[in-house]
Parts: sequence; structure tokens; C-alpha cells
Amino acid sequence: MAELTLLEAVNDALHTELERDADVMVLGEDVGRAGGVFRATAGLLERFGAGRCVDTPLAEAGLLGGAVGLCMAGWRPVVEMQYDAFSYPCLDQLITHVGRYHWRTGGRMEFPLTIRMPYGGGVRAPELHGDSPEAYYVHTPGIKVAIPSTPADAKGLLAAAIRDPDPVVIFEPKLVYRTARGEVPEGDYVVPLGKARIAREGTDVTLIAYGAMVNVCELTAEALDVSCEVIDIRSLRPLDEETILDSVAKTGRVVIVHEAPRTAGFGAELAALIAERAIFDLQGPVLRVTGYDVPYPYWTIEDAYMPSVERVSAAVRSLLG
Amino acid sequence: MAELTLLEAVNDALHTELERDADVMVLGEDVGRAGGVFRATAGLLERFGAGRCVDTPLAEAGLLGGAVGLCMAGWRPVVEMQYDAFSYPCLDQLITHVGRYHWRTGGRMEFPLTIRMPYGGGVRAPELHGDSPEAYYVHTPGIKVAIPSTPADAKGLLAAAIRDPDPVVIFEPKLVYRTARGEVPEGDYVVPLGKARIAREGTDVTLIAYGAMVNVCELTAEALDVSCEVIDIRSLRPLDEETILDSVAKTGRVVIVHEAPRTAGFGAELAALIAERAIFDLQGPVLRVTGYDVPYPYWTIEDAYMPSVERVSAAVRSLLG
Amino acid sequence: MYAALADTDLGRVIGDDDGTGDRRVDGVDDAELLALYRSLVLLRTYDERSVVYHSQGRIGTYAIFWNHEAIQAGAVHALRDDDWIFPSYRESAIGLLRGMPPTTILQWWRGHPSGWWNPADWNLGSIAVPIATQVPHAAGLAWGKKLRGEDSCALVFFGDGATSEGAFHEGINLAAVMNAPLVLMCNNNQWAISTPIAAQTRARALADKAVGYGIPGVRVDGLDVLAVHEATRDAVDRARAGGGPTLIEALHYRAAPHGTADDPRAYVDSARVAEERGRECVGRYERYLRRAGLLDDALVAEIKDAALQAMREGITAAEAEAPADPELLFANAYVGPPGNMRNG
Amino acid sequence: MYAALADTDLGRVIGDDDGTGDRRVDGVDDAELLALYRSLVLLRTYDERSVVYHSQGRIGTYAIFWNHEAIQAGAVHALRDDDWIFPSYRESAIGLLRGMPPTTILQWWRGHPSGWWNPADWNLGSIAVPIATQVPHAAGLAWGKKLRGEDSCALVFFGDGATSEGAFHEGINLAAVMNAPLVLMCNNNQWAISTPIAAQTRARALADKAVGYGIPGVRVDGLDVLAVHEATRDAVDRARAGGGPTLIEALHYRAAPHGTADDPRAYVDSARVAEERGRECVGRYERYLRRAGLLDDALVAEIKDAALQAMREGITAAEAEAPADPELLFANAYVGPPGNMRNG
Ligand SMILES: Cc1ncc(C[n+]2csc(CCOP(=O)(O)OP(=O)(O)O)c2C)c(N)n1
Ligand SMILES: Cc1ncc(C[n+]2csc(CCOP(=O)(O)OP(=O)(O)O)c2C)c(N)n1
Ligand SMILES: [Mg+2]
Ligand SMILES: [Mg+2]
Repeated sequence: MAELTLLEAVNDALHTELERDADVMVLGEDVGRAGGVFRATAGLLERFGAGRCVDTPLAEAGLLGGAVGLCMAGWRPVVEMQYDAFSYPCLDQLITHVGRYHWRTGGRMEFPLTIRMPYGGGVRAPELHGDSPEAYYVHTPGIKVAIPSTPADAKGLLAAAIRDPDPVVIFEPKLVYRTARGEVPEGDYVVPLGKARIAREGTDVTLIAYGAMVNVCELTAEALDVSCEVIDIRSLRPLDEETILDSVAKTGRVVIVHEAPRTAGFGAELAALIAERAIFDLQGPVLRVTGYDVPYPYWTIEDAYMPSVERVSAAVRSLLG
Repeated sequence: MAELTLLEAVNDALHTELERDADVMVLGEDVGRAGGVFRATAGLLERFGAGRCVDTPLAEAGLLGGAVGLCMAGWRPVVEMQYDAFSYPCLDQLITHVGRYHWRTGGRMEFPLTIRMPYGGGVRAPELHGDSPEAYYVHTPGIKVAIPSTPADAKGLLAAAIRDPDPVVIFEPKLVYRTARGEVPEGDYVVPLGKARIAREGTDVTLIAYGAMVNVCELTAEALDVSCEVIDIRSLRPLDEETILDSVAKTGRVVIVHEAPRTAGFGAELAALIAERAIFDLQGPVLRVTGYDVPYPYWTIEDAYMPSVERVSAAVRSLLG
Repeated sequence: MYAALADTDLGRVIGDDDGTGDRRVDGVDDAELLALYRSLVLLRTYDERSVVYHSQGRIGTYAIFWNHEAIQAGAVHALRDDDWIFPSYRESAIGLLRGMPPTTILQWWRGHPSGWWNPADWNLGSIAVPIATQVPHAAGLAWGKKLRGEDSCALVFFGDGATSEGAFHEGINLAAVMNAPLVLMCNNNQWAISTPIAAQTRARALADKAVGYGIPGVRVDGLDVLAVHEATRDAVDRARAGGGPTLIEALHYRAAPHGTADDPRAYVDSARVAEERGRECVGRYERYLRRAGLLDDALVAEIKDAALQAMREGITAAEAEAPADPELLFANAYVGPPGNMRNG
Repeated sequence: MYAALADTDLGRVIGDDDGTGDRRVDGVDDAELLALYRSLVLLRTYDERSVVYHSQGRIGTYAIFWNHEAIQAGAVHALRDDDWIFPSYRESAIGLLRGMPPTTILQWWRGHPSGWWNPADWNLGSIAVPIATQVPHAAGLAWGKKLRGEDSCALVFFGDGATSEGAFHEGINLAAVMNAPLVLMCNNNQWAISTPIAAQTRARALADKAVGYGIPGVRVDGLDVLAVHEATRDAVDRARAGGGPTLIEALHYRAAPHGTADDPRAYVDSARVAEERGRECVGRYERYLRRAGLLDDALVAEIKDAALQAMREGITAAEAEAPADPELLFANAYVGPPGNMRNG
């Protein structure tokens, strides 16, 4: 076990998986010579050569479309999108091809590609470096989506994504890239997609989150005089419905937290799941604490946008008050 | 009043609005010479000239990005995307600019552009001609979204969109383009954004839908021996929460219906709204009848994908059973 | 290095109907010349029968490729079987040239799941419906094969309208930068549905776009199957020798509707269409072969009959197939489906 | 019509330091020559101070434009005030040349809402962060002005990396087809963060891309403010006369980090950077003006002092401003906000 940051854990996963499987390759803007703008891919070019860690032209649709072709040639491409908001040009390829090609071949050809990208706000960056685009991805059929919040999960989920036969998108919470530190198993390590993690057990209220918001929920739990169960859902698709429903059955109260804008965000899906499957367990409304339905703001006021311990606490109190 | 199809009503709205305001212009692929592949823009080129009805190159991102510049030059562009799934290349401009530019100018510059497109399935067309992409649009801050289900609303909502100072996306249900017929007021006619329509009053259960699914709900209501209230929400953003909540308060039972894939579709948002604001009114789970989380299928099996009277009826019965 | 084309740069092999200008393509023997003819006739027959089947309600909306056969056959005949083809909807029946049964393609147009195939079985990508999106796939495949040390290459088809899309640009640039063994075949039929080429681009020749990517661009007569063949073969040779991609513009003029749902009378010049129909590519090649003494009435009839027979069997087999199982909605969406996939 | 450039096609006006090759640009008088110098110094001062302010924690991450000033000033001086400018983040301070106070731009980099402006006040688009996405905006604006019968034109800045994006392609093509009065100014600093131009394109010159759009492409020395100015002026004249867009490639070499967060030692050749720094564009122009007898030590000092003073006042004003009101999260998201916008 090594004590790593989330970013180092990503880098570890990439090294491990490229070592393990000669068909895995990494491609993206600045992933090679520079080792990535966050240095998530540092060392890969030197270790695996220019054929397996490739700096591509600045063209996200071409990058993802190219990866579709690489799959057909037998590769397992791991595509880096440099930032959340710079992934948007790839949505066309994602929706029209990445999510459909397997099905279009009658299930006969596999597209085991992985897209990974830093996402989320709070890092005092210029415009369009703070988006949380997971809803666009998770609404797209044929795609799986996972979001780690700890270094160990960052490694294990990325490894699972790379080994998965379906296209998987991994969003890495850039706010905790260098602040989240934790024990990460060395070598082969996989965290299966589709299993939530109970980050903290509790009995009064269930806080459901992913990415950097898990920590906000944990801090809220610590700050409040209420027994909060914190669920880190980790995998948005496949979704671990049982863990969520079991917790709601126990607590009867739910607060869902994410950074993305509220309307039709993934929190709505979680609320809808609960409204369908756990309605008689509920002792109060299903609350969401989310980003607002406004453009992600300039950074001097981003703290007012981001779900905070205060906002989550207020929601918890309103349920128990 | 004239009896028009939904498609004719769209055409009427365009003629009326181009006549009314010399700053309104229409642009898109094949909108001029051919009058649109569905002929929604027929006659505009002849009547308003090549400067106000423009055939553009085949490039959806350039088209929408160009429209942003046209707004800056004082135009109110009405952009046609030829089909739902062919709008995806424009999502980058939509998310990074169309939804943000007004805010980025400190609220000082307006971007009164309209995007309209045929959407939805059931028309026996080849792949990628049956998508329902509204969730991608409605999740995007800065954007408004409306979806008519009747000819009169198709005219009135499109007129409202064109006159609205914010960017508005109108999805036109192509399944009922030529089958929905109804009285459409001549000349100036606006249906304000943000007002739902009670398509049918009832007391036992609330069916919430939009687009072609409104008709499915109405047919279900007719078929069942249950008093169904059918709400055509018409405008997804702004959303008429009161009409929905009032109905749920009355019936205590809800079925939400849309064609788009279920996960994080707009139905999840409606369910989340109800789970937050009407939880104590509910006498049963909030149900959704939706498209599945799979690629929109080849057309010989599309009927099995589309929400049907049978599937909606089953949901209603399960609530009352 | 590469300059824009002059107006006169338009590759041709087949001469006028009196034989003036007829050439032979080096290395293409008589058997291959006849094989090309069979392919042309097969495609033509597929297309003409499909329009009939559509009018009879036996297939759905169909994208007509009448008079595009020379481009399709000329290009594919320059490939090895292990080379990959990436078609748009306009080349829906290109699999016929690899031995795919007509039924498969007819089923695609009938919206039946048996119309979809495993690309690896035929080295043939799926029919791409969203314009130009297949260009990056082809670039990635070609590059990926090269990275694996294989010497196969790829051919991607797209239209004149497609050259306006970002996906075309990003794909061709990726191929150029990666020196991928790719042939980019632009079917310039001068229309994108109702949009004429002049409203699509200001470039004089689409082949000129190659200059901006630092690769060779050539323009050939798209109704001259041998000219297309020769240009493709040269491009394939270059690609296989490590020379990277080539952009080929096959110039002609769309002489049929965009598809069965399209009524071009609103926008085309009917006189020009009539003229173009008179110069159609199958007859032109047939006359060339007759002049070369390789074809006579009997052989023409035999080849046509064989093609018609294949189509008859194809549609019969398609219509005999059981209706699709709705279970197929779910069966192939994921290799490892999420538990809630069937919720709706 | 338009051919690829020869290696020697690189527009220059400023000669060697001994004066060999010095020219005057027709129509540019002494006052304008000095005005250009003031602009160069203003930009240089803005940039150098910003790097210091960043290191002092007074502004956030900052995209350095050191040695790009000749491109920016040379181009903008060829415009009328009613012509529009569309900058990328690399031209963040371009508003200074239109009289925008440094505070505004500093606030942008400080993440403060007062850093954003009304484009119509300055005929200046917002700073575009997503690469190349501003190109279609500029095309639309220029086309839209023409449609309204106005004779203003637009200038859009973007980098070498940007030419790989679909948005560049779709924007330049739109401008070409619509014959929009647009000047496309490519700042070819030969790097996109760590990606060298050779990994970005196989074209020998980015100006060659113009061929594929049927518009003129020219390449100039990006460190020669007068060469940039002359080329832009010619392009603007052509645009205003109805001749449509021009692509200008301003060639140089990035001699500073991509931004304050970047450490280029991992990927650049430091010797080459040192050499490029020695050829920096402000000093080069200063020496030209001295040779022409238009500048002396006193004037140089006065202009530099004025620029420094403007920056001091700018940062003081920025720091004196009240913290942003969180209400601004909501205030400008919509003209007519949806009722539930504040739910979170
Ligand atoms: C991204 C996208 N936008 C729009 C369409 C609708 N559409 C189908 S065919 C076509 C014209 C294509 O023209 P061209 O590329 O010249 O090919 P051709 O049909 O002439 O073979 C259009 C606009 C589409 N399929 N995909
Ligand atoms: C769509 C998009 N993708 C990626 C990025 C991240 N990024 C910021 S600057 C940059 C390099 C741009 O290079 P170039 O166009 O040459 O401009 P330069 O920075 O050299 O002026 C990249 C990749 C972005 N801003 N937008
Ligand atoms: Mg065409
Ligand atoms: Mg650059």
C-alpha cells in the first residue's frame, strides 16, 4: 500500500494497466510530452513509447472518433479530455457512435474504450474549467459512467473501466486531485463498477453524493448532531440501487448532493429512483443540494455556487426540523 | 382560425414572425431552396428572399456558432437542425456559448436565438432519425426549452420563442407533424413559455407528458375506466410547477411519460420535483413510462421501445390496483 | 508542395464513345476489367430494384445511389480484402462487393436487426448516417492498424456536403498527422440534398482541400470507373508504402433524387439531370468493354440476369425472415448491461 | 487559383538591425507608426506586469502573450473602431487598444464579474476560452453586418492548435461561402501547450489551409508588427470591397510558457527559446523607429512610463473594488429567468 493523492492514483492505474495489457493505449491533448496538464499521464510516454501514449491534434471529436477506429483495430484506447467543458465537442461521437456501435453490430464487436477527464469546480480557474457534465454522459445509452472520490477508487474504478468491454467515462474530481490522499493498493487493483460505497454509516438521514461532494457530505455529517449515512455512489451507471434503497429504508430521509446544475442533473435520477421505489419509506421530501441552473460562475463567486457544508446542513436540518 | 397540421402551424408561425419583425431570419440545411426536408420552411425563401432564409453549409456547430454572431449583429436567428440526432454537433456551441454569452456580458447583450428541430420516434425512419434529445438541452443553463403537442401550440410556442430575449429550443414531434390537425389562430399568436396545458381533466391519476406522448396519455385516459388528468407541460424550462403540483395534490398519483431514455431524462426532473414538493400528497410511487436506456432501435421494433397506451395503462393500473 | 488543381485536372481512362482517349490501366487485366463490370451491374441492379421495392412498400426510405456505382466499384476493387471500408448511407450496398448477401443490406433498409453486421467479418464499417462522422473512425482504424504493424489500409466514402463538417476536418487531419494509410474518397455529386456545391464551399475543387492537410489531392471523373480505380490504386500503393493519406475527389452530378423521400424538382435543373442521365456510368463502361472486345450481348445479359437473380433471392429471403424479436432492443446495448436497463 | 506557399513567402517590412530591408508601409504615417509603438508597449507592459501580479497572488492563472504583441497590435491597428474583434484567451488584453481600462481585463483574470463587458460597447467579443469556438461567431457577425448593409468587418484571433478543431473549419468555411468580411488571424506560435506544430498538422504552412476554402492565404513574420499590419490592412480592404475573407498566418515561436500554470521545460528546446527571446518584437520595432528617427530614449521612457502608470492604476482599481456580490450568480443568467432558477 502506498499513500497517494487521487492524481497519483490515476497515474498509477494507467501505468499498471498499460503494463498489464499491451492493447491499452493512452491518447489526448498534451498527454505525452507534457504528461498531461495535471500530469495524470506523466511517465507513460517514456515508459511505453510514442505508440502507446500519443499527443493528438487539438480536436476532441476527432480524438474520440479516432478512438472508435482504434477499437476496431484491436486497441483499448484510454482517451483524456483535457477538461470537463472541453469535452463537449466529443458529444456527437459519443451519442451517435460510442454508445451505439456495439449494438449496431448486433453485439458482435466490442468498443472497450475509456474516456477520462478532470471535472468540477472550486479550483479558482478561468471560465469553462469548472463544469460538471456527467448528466450529458449518463443520459446517453450504451455508456457507463463512474466518478471516484478517493485515491483508491480513482485507481480501482479506472482499472475497471479500462478492462470493461463497454465504453466507460470516468470523471475525476479535480478539486481533490491533490488534496485527497489515501492508501492505494499497489499493482493490480480493481473496484467493480456498480457498487456504491458507504462512506459513513448513520441512521437519521442518507446523504448521497459522488466526486468532490462526498467530502462535503462527510464534513456535514461531522458538523451536525445528527446521524448521517453518507453514500458515495461511485458508479452512476451501472447504479447500485440496492445500497441506496437500503439506506433510505433505514433512515427515511434523503439529501442528494452534486455540483452540476439541478435541472435534469443526475440528482433528479436518484430522486426519481427513490420516489418510485422507496416512497413509503420516506419521512420527508427528497431534497437536492446542487449547483444552480446558471452558467458555472467566475471564480470569485464560485463558492456561492458550490454545494457547501452550510447548504447541505440546512437541508438536513429542514428534514429533521 | 384555420385547420392546420402541426407542420403547417410551424410554417405559419415562421411566416408570421418574419413578416412581423424584419430582424428575424431563418437558417439551416436545406431550409431555402427545398423549403426544409419536412417543408417546415416552405415559401420563406420566395417571400423573404435569400438574405432572410438561408441554406447553410452542412455544419451544425458552424451554424449555431454563426447564429451567435448574427445575434451580435442585431439579428434574431431561427436555426433549424434537420433532425434530432443531427443536432449533436451543435452541443458544444450550445453549452459553452449560447447558454452563457448573455451572462458573460454581465447581462448587457441579448442572444434572442431560436433553435427548432423535428424530434422523436415512431416514423419508420433509418437509424438516428428518432432520437429525443431534450434532456441534453434542458440540463444546459441559459437555455429555455419548449415542446408543442398541438398545431396551435406549435405556432404559439414558436412565436414566443422567437420573441423571447433568451435562447429557446423548440422540439417539434415529427410523429404528429402531419397527423395532429387543429384550429390555429391566424396572424399574431403567442403561447407564453412556462404555462402547462391541462389536456384533460381528471381526479384519480395525473399523467404528465409532452410532445407526441401527450396523445398517448389521452388515448390511455380514454381507454381506461379511471379518471385521468393529462398535463401537457409544453414548456420544460421555464416549468409550470404549480399546474403539476396542483394536479398531484388532487389525484395523489402520477405517471410521467416520455420517449427519451429513462436515466436522467426530463421525467427524472419531474419526479424529483414531485418527490421534493408533493411527497405528502402522494398515494403511491411516482412512476415513469419512458424510452429505455438503449440506443433508439431500428424501426421494425421501435414500437416496442416507444411508450404505448398499454405501457401507460399498466402503470396507471399498478397505481390504482 | 501541393498546389490547387487546374480546371483541366480531371483524371480519365475511358474515352469518348467513338473510342477516342480510351486507355488501359497498367496492371488491370481482362479478368479484372470484367470483374469491375460485374460489380457495377450488381450495384446498379441493387439500386434500381431497391427503388422499385420502396415503391412497393417492401423496404423503407432509401438513399438512391444511381450513377454513383463507378465511384464505389472503382474504389473498392483497388483494395485487398483485409483493407477496411467505411461507407456512408450512400454506399449502403458496398458490402455486395465483398460478398455480403443482398438480404443483409435490404434488411438494413427494412429496419430489421438482421441488417446489421460485424464489421470485422467483412472489414467493413457500419453504414454511417450522421454526415462525416465515419471519417475519424477510418482514420483511427488505419492508424491503429499501422501501430500494430499490419499493412492493411482503409478507404472512407463521404459526400461533397460532408466536407463542410468538423468531423471531416478532424478526421482527415488526424490521418495526415498520424501518417495513417487512408484513402479519402469524396463522392462529389455536387448536391447535399438541395444544397448545391456552390453553397457548400468556395473552393474550386474539393481535392484542393488536401493542400491544407499537407497530403496529395486528386480529382477524377466520377463516372469513369477506371479512372477512380487507378487513382485509388495509386493512393493505396502510397498508403501501404508509408506515404500516408490521399484525398480523391470523384466528380459527377447527382442525376437521381437524394433518396426516396426527396422531390428534387423544387431545386434541380431538370435539363442538366437529363443530360447527366445520358452519360451514366454503367453504360459508358459497357461500351468501353465492347470496344475492347471483352463484352457482348450474351455476356451482358448473363451478368444482368445473375444480378437480378441475386436481388430476387435477396428480397425473398428478407421477406421470409421472421419479424424481429423486440428482445433485441436490449440484447446488444451493452456487453455487460446495467441492471436497470430494462426499466422504462 | 490559390497555391500553397513557397518556403520563402514570409511577409516582412522591418529589416535587419543594420537597416537592410527596412521598408515603409504605404499610407502609414509617422503618427501611426508611433501609435503602433505605444500599443506594443502597452501590451508588453500589461503582460509583464500580469506575470508579476500572478506571482504575487494578485491575479489568477494567466495566459502569457509575451512576444505576441506585434500580431495583436499590428492587426488591430488596421481596423476601424466599428470593426469587430474576436479574441481568444491569448488576446485577453486586446481591449486596451480600444481604450478599455486595464482594470476590466485584470478583473477577468481575477475571476471578478466586473471583468466582463458588453461586446457592443467595444465591438469586441468576449474572451473565448474553448479553442476555435469564436471563429463561427466572427463569421456570423461579419456576415450579419453585411446582410444589414453595414460595411464594418471582423477580425478573429486564434492559434495554430485551433486550426485542428472542427469549429475553425466550420467557421472559416461559413465565412468563405457567405463572402463575409472577415480577417482570420492565426497566431502560429508553433505550440499548443506542449504540442508542437508538427504534431498538429502536416501542412507546411497554415496559410495553405486557405486554398481549401477558396480564399487568399498569406503568411507574415509574426514578430514584424508592420508586416502584420500591412497584411491585415490589405485583407480588410479586400473584405470591405466585397472580396470576402482572408486567412493570415503570423509565424513566430512561443518564447514564454503557455500560461502561468505551465512549465515548458519538459517539452521545449531552451536554446531555441533563448534565441527567440533575443528576437522579441517590441525591441525590434523600437530599433526600426530609431533608425527612422522617430524615437529616442526620452520618448521610449515616456511611453513605457505611461504604460506602467496605467497598469499601476489598473491593479489598484481592481483591488479596490468590492468583492463580487454572489447575487451575480443569478442576475444575468437569463433576461427572463425561469422561476426555479434559484433552486439548488
Ligand atoms: C450531421 C448530419 N447533419 C445532417 C444530416 C441530414 N442529411 C442527410 S444526407 C445530407 C446531405 C449530404 O450531402 P453529401 O455529403 O453531399 O452526400 P450525398 O448525400 O450527396 O451523397 C444531409 C444534410 C445528417 N445525416 N447528418
Ligand atoms: C476545445 C478546447 N480544448 C482544449 C482546450 C485546452 N487548451 C487551452 S489552450 C490549448 C492550446 C491552444 O493552442 P493554440 O491554438 O496554438 O493557441 P496558443 O495557446 O498557442 O495561443 C489547449 C489545448 C481548450 N481551451 N478548448
Ligand atoms: Mg453530395
Ligand atoms: Mg499556439
